[in-house]
Amino acid sequence: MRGRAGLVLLLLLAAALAVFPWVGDVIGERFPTSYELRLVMRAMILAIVAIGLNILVGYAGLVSLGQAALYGLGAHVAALLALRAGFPFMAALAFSVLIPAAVGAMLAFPTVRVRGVYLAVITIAFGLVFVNILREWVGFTGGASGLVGIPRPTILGERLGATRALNFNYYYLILLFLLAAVGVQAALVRSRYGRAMRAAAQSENAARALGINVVAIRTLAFSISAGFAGLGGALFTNLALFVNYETFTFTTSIELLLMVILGGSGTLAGPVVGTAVLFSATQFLQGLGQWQTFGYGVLLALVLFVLPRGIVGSLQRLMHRSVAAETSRETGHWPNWVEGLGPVTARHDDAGQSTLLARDVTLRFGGLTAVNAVNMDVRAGTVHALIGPNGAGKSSMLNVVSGFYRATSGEVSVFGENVGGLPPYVLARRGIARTFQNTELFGQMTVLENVLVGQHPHFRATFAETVLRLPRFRREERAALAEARRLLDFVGLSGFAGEEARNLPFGHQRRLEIARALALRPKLLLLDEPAAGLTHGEIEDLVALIRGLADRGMTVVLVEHHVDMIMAVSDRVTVLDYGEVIADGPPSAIQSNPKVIEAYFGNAKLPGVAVPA
Amino acid sequence: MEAIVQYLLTGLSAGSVYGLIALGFYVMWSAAKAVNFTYGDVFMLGGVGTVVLMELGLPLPVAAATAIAGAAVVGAIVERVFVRPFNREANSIGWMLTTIAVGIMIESSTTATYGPLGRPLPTPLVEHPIRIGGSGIYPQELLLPVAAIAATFALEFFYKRTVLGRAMRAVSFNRVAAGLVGIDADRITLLAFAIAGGLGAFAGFLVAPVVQASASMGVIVGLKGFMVAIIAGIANARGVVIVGILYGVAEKLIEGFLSTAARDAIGFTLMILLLLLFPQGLFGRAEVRKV
Amino acid sequence: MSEAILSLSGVRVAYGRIEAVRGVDLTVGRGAFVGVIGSNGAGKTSLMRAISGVLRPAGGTISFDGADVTGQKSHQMVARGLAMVPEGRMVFADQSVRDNLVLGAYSRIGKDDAGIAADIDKVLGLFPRLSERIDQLAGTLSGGEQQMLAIARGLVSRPKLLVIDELSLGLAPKILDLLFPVLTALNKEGLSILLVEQMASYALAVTERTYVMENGRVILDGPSAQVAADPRVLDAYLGRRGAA
Amino acid sequence: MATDRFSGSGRRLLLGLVSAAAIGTAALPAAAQRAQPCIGASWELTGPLAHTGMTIRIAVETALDEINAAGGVLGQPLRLIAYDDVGEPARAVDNARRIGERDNCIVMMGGFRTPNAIALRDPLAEMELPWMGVISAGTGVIEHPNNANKWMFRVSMKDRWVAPFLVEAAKARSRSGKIALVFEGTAWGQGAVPDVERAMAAANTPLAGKETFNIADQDMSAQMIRLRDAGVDTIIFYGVDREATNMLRSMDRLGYKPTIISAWGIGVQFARTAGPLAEGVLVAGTYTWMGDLPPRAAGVLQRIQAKFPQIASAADIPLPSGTANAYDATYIIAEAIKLAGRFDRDAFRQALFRVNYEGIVANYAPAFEPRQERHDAILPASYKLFAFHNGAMLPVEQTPFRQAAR
Repeated sequence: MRGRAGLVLLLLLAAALAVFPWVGDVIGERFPTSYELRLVMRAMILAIVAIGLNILVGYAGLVSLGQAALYGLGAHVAALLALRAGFPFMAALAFSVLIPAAVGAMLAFPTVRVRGVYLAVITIAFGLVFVNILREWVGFTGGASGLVGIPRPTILGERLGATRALNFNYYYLILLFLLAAVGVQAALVRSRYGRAMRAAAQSENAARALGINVVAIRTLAFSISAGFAGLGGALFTNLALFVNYETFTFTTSIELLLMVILGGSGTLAGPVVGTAVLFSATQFLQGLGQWQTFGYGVLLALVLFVLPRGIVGSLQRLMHRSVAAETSRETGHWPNWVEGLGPVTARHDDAGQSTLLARDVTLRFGGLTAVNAVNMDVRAGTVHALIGPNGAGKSSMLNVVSGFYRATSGEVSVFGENVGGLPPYVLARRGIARTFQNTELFGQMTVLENVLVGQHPHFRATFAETVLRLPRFRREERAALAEARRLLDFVGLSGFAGEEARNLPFGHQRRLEIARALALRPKLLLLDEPAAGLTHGEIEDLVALIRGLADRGMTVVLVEHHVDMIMAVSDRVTVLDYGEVIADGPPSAIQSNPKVIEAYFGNAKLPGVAVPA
Repeated sequence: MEAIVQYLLTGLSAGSVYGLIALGFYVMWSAAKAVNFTYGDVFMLGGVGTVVLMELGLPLPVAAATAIAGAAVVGAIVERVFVRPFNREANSIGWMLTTIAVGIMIESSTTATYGPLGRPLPTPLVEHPIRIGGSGIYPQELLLPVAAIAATFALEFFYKRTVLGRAMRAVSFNRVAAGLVGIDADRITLLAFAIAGGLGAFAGFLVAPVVQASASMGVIVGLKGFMVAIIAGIANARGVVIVGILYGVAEKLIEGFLSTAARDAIGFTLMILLLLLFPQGLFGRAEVRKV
Repeated sequence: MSEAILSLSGVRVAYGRIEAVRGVDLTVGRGAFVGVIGSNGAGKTSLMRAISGVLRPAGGTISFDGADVTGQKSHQMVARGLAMVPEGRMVFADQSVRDNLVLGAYSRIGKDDAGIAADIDKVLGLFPRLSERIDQLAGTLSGGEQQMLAIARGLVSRPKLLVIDELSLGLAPKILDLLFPVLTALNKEGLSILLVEQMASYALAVTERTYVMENGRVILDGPSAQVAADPRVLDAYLGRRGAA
Repeated sequence: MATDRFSGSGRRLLLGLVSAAAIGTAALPAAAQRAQPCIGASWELTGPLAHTGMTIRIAVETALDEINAAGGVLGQPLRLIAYDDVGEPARAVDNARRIGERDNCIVMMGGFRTPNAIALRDPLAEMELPWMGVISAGTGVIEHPNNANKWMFRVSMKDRWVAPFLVEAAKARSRSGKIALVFEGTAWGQGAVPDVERAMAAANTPLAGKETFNIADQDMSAQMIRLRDAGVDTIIFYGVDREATNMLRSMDRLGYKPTIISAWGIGVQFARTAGPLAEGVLVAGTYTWMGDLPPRAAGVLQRIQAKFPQIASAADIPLPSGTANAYDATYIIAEAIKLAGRFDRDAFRQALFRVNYEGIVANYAPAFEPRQERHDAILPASYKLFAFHNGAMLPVEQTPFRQAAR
């Protein structure tokens, strides 16, 4: 599946890099000289930085145009610690990873509020501020002349360098770090963290509804990418033994971004391939003399036109196409109460008590009142329908309960606790799951991954355990995978596990969204028009599914248009019109309520109109 | 006291340049929700173009007009070739990078042909400064605020009173609806970028006599203009120009009373803070998050 | 030329690989008043967007006023005489009611200002509420008034066919009772109308012919009276099981 | 020339990367004791400093033509291999490694920027590659910490020596005795500060003001107001044409007219950009190609013009001193090779201390001495003061600004 195309390229590259210093012995000439060696080392260092940026841009979907500053920060931390404090190489290295990581976390803070170009501007500004400080704080950073005479790095007294005499040990150290970086990236992406990052990028709302603390996950992405940048910086410092601000300007930020895009952002091998290609390309470009910069611009444009997904990205697409072609897709029947669904439905509230209690809930947007003094009492283990015509305030009510909107007045309590003002992800972790009116799937993630995201809150493995893929992580991942597959069986989508969610037919998307919500092992399930766009058959099955869940003790709140589906499935019905409750009671009573019929069909008092009832 | 007057004067002229550029960004943004990220290079074309054409023997007004027209065409080309195809998907990284690519091409080709050094653009308005006590300003520089304010009102008139202007507002408000009343949204967007191109070149032409016309004259100003526009919220013409002028003055006061060396560090930090306080920009209105 | 103002054959609309409309045939005769009903998510709006040129259909052909217009852009369709009142009205909230109306006649501005003025007076005659608010910003209008403005804006373009998507969306019944007669009157004057409506009763009441959509397909069509009588309507519309 | 070599090596790099079995072209013996008869160079050939690379190139190529026409060195023609560093230190280091390792030239020539030269210290020492600077005047380029400099030489000015020269000129012209320093925020500008401060202390007059500015700054009112209010009447300036022009404009706005004595960042272009404001600005330097030239220099200028059409007159040589230095440096290199008698870097280095040569800037006798302070060939005695007058940059003696009082 994903990443294979890159993996092949990656292994090739790694092998080539490993033998590169010794090519001379093979072809019996003076090659590579320290000139070529250093170019390759610089490329490897940039690749490390690019990998970090890829985690940020490609997976977390946050564009940074100030990455060079974090790269430079690492470089200067390493230089200053070695020069001014006499830190040994490794210690300095550690700090030049940690300090940028901390700064990166701070940089993430704006994402709480701003996104897109606004975030871009902040990162640009940060980069410019950084360079300005480097240049002007002469006493500390050496100003424009930078820091010179940085001592040669050593590990345990062993001199590091890229000369034959030292067996190119520094070269191999950098290569080692590069491979480590690739490994960490892979481990991260194939874990709940990576999934959460992509989820937050593809549908922030859905992510929040699945118990993901979007701010925290973005902060994580930022500091990881900053850490990588810092590492690259430190390695650069100990290679060049000279640093000044000019290496870390806005232009470098652009170049780094280009490396990611060129290789294929959001792919594992992308940044490495991108760096290799771009770096060699710029070497060729110098042949254009005074037109080299122009050539660079042309190259940049060409890449974006020809390979909008980047080299690896485009390759993967091709392969995926061919693969997708042959796989067969059986749509299973649903609900399919397979073995081992116990944990999913087990977490129910004790029957009889009020799972959800709404008291005079009112919601206003500026002038208009979407929800007006609504009272609701949803009993544990029941299916409670919330119906009403378009714009009656049903979804608004749902958004209040799930924490997306904060009620202007009134009180909402769930599982016996007042939850007014709690953010969605906290409520999700307490056991409230929801679906969205116009399905909010993670379009570019596979069907299986979508469900796995739903299990985010269940993981206990720490970040370190995850990155190092220690036993606990592997156990949990295996369990999660098993449960996810069970849930796909449950909704009959096993055949589509590897398919990108956005390619599913509409009805299947609804199924997937339900499976994903169930992955949260909710006590209270909020369904927002789950039947919209489903066929008769599918609606039948949906009814069975909802009933089944309720019978197993789950509480379900159902927002629907389809009156009679509601009659079929719900224990109690609350009818909203213009944000107010116009009826509340058992389905039978609702069905015959004239106010309800009018709200639905209108009372066309036009000539020759028979109101169906 | 004298000093403050000087800071206000030079700040006013410098700020007006930011304002004019921010105005261009605003025009592009409102039509396309995307911009030419390296708009500063179009600005540069105004100054450099005029100088080159004058060296070819054209009189100043003709040279300037031709340069501005040329820049307008460049603006349109950038939109059609480099922005439109990349403005489909939500994330802005596409058009940001493509327009950066164009910027690199424009600037480097100018450096290669026109040369790296600045050249004077002689106008009678930079020969003798107007003195106010111990401070002074060139008449040419006073043109800048005048131009900025004039451009703002002209633009507001255009948006409110003219058909094209209203069509442009319709497009920026809702492309689909605009199409449904028979407006060719793509055409309008193209036009917007052309107008912005002309506007930028106009600013470049006006400021060149004071700062010399060089291939790199637009880089920093362009970036600052963009930031100013964002800080203002790219919401309305007045807003961006006001913020532009204010930022210009602020810079001078920073230089005067804090530090000349750390001017940008302080200025940009200020911008970051402002963006954190007003995520939608000073004049931008927050939209309700739809769930 | 054909007596049908609009005819669709096998029209498909897809978002990515998802098909929202799966091969729809539909005809609107000149001067006819045709309705399309169905539950939400049935593909009605996608179909309208294809007809009005907002979306490019993934397949099938659309011919309007005797010409094949498949894949034409919306502004071109307006020029050909198709006016669409989109779902959610989409009035230009930041411009005055009058400016909205003038923009409705965009292609004629500057060429036929007198004509435009006349047309505006005419539509204001239809919706007196608007003339009271003529200089207000459209954004300050109530939902019903905005719907009126949207229709009026469409009419100013002198359409041969008026397409209305979800007239009733979020509107109080009394407003609807106000709007529908106007449509009937316009139709009587010879304007062809294609009405997409969720409130089945209204659509069925005012239209001559009705198409019932479900899951991107037309599952039933015919004279509205017949359709209204057909049990399958409520089934499809309410998702009730087909009574066999 | 640079072109094919670049792509050539670029290809090798790729081959090496991808297949790790590159078929080498132009191979070199594993241990190259003997160097090639080439002068490698890393200059600013493109980007905002392209004019500085041109300044040097025209002189070196002209000189090489003369030398090779006269039979070259040790019977071989001396080649020039010039690479572009766009003014970036990192690229300069790359180029140095190519020159030292791949091209294996006997000597490398440096470009305009001091930071590039500073960045080269260690790599050059590591490769034992002699380096000859012709502009970058930073003191640290030649005077390394703990006298470590073995391989870097310079035929140019040295800030530590320039500073007293400027201070002396400033004192001679300042009435109030209030002298200020204005410098650009670059390695060169910032590096000059301690030198100037020391020189001022030596002349026991404290600096009356110290102001800096950023590259591309368009207005310096703030700085000028502070200096004016401090009563400064003479300014020592470290910067280049564009910023100098902007500074003069800021002064003009304020109606503030101090004497300006500039280090040699200001070139002839300044006369054009600053227009009448340039009148009377003094610049230190080693040479100007304007005014009355001695016959030999006139001949060189003619040959330069003949070889490079873009040089229509002396006014088109952006940094006249740089061109002159580069011309002399090329000859000194050639002489040293001859004295060394073989293409060996260390022998060449030793020979540099024995070169006696009469150049157009100075009479080098000898060109260099072993102590690192004297790795600078041009002594303060040969520093000159030029003044802008009627749009030309002339020896101050040929202008009305010969002595104080402007």
